[in-house]
Amino acid sequence: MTKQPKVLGILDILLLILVPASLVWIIFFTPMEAVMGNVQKVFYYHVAAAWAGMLCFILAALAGAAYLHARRLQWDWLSLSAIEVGVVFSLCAIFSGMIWARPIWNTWWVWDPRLTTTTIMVLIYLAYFILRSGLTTPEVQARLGSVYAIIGVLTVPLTFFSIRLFRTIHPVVIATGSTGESAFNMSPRMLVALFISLSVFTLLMADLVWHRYRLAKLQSNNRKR
Amino acid sequence: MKPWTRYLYMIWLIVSKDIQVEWRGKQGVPVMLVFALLIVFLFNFALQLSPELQAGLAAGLLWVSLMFASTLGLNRSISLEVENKALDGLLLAPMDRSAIFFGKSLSNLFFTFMVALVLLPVFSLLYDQNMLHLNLLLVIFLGVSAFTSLGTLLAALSIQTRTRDVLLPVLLYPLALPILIASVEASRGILSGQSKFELQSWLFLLLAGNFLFYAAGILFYGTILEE
Amino acid sequence: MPANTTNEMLWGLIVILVILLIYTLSLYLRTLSAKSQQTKNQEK
Amino acid sequence: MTISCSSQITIQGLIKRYHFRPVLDQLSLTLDDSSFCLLIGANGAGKTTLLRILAGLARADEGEISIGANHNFSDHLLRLNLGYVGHEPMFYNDLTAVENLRHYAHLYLLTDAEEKINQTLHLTGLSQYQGQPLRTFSRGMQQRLSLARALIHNPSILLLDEPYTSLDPLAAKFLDNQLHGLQKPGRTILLAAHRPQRLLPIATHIAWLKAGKICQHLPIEQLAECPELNHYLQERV
Repeated sequence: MTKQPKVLGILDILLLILVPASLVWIIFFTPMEAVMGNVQKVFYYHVAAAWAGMLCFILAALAGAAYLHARRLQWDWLSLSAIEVGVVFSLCAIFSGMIWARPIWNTWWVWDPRLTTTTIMVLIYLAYFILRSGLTTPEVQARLGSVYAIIGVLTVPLTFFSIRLFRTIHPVVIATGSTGESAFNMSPRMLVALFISLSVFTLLMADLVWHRYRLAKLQSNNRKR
Repeated sequence: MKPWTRYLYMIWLIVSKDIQVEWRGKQGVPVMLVFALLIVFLFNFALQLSPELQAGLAAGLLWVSLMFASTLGLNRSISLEVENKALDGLLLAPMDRSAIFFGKSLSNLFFTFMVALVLLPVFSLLYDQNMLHLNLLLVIFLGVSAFTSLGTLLAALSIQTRTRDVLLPVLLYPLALPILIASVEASRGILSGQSKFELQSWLFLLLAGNFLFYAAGILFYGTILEE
Repeated sequence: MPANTTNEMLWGLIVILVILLIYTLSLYLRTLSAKSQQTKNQEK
Repeated sequence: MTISCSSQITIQGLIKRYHFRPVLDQLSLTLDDSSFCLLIGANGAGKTTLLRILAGLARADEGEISIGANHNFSDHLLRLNLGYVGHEPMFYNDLTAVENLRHYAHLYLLTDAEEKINQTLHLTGLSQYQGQPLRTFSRGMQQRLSLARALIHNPSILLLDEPYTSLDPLAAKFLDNQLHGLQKPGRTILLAAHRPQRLLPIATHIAWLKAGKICQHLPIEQLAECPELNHYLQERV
């Protein structure tokens, strides 16, 4: 197994610096929200996690399409890695969203379109792993997994709009805007924080997917023997 | 025979074969119907639905029982083909693989729609609400069509796993959630007297779902079935 | 007067970091076991 | 509605992988027109995989297959000229024999469907069972009906995957003289056999599939010149 590529090592170290830096910036250098208080600061990481999760699932669908075209198993390893990391990021978004909603609406779960869509996406992609574990030959796993990954990502807009539409017809009791709404009237510092969080999470996503890809490659070679 | 008429003729062959097998074996629609009614009674006792409250839930209950019943139909339809590898027989036929997808999903749609047609009067009696609107039939047709096309596609996936058709609900329900939401909301709107104009957005969602899942079926059914 | 929700903020951020940490750890452990499996195969 | 094309099958560089292992590894084979070729090889050598790829039921990872002059192997109209008998009969248990055959007759766009159905039922000796549902059929009868299904559209290419498995001696005898009758100019037959001994008098060629490749492909007459193949056949009696 080839030694870990240099770039990946640099990326790891870079992230070890950037993540704490972004935390410091969010906690200390962004203004406190007038009504919600400090908890609003979770918003940056919450949106960044949801964004990275979404990016993963789109990457997984593209890798799946590439596998169906080229029939190289490398594409399937990438698709599998992207989905696994995508589920992890989506879980981050879900739990942070719940903790954020707690003080505002004193319920753990609020049927906010974004949060609900993310939860359904987690269900969709948990089914992806169940499907893969039910299949025996790697080639079939790759082919059916890729098809499912593509169908999965195609239904996300449908899911989001149906829930948003459902929300507007049955508004939640305290309609103070959903967790993401307040994102638009943001001061420059808040925008910088959001930008930092998004880019840190995108780098983190690339790093984790790359590591998971190498693990998938290793596991696949082990099975070959 | 021109290519188009041959394509439609093939689809018709598959649908008529499925109807013939169903007519002979009578294992499909009756089972789905009994299962749907069972679901309704279970929910009635489980949720202690009081009569006046039930009216609002009629649409939701109708669609949940339809969803579970059509899952039975989807599993039966695909295991019918896999039984003696009759699916290979269809793959051997001189037609594009998407014709098999169309044939199977239309036959699933036909059976589930039959069950829905029987369920409607029963629901009307149970919840003393006249549910025999033309608009409602249109919504049911669109919703069931989207659901069964996606279900046919995923059934071809789940049948290849070790646990065969056990996996279908796990794969199908999260993906079909928007269809369920749109169908229930549209049906509830119609039952509470809203005109089709007000339900435009739901109908558009159902159409989008239909278009998406039939397109996915045409694109991927061949890839799923080929070894 | 903004609500004092500093704890919730900390909890929110901690939850994300903990989930990511657990995942990175599991990734690391799985890579280790795969590597040991690989060396075992090579010896065979 | 049959496309007239010579039924020569040429296969070049065919690769198919299962569990990373190439079951078919750069396999090349040319079956000339009107030949009856026996495909022999150990279990798991890839006989079924090769036949399923030729029948269009499985997809090759790499390689070229062309039938007659037509290089576009994946053109679904080519299957009008192809008959395939696999391990499974490919029928619906609830339908009767004649209904199953009628389904396939329509699938193959036969204009004279009824006449062809009776003809093939008679050929395979199942006329008196035609009204019975398929689930009452014995393995041998299902196999015969499967052969009837493969012949109903008079294909110019016939692929038979170990048709003798689990047949009683009577049904096997019956299949022998049917295979005799199947040979005609313009029809190429490829039969995968586990114990090919009884088919040597009928076949024209023999192909040996080993380690993912065709290591021997020669007419039956020259069988004597290849001791290795002879030895293999003796073992397989």
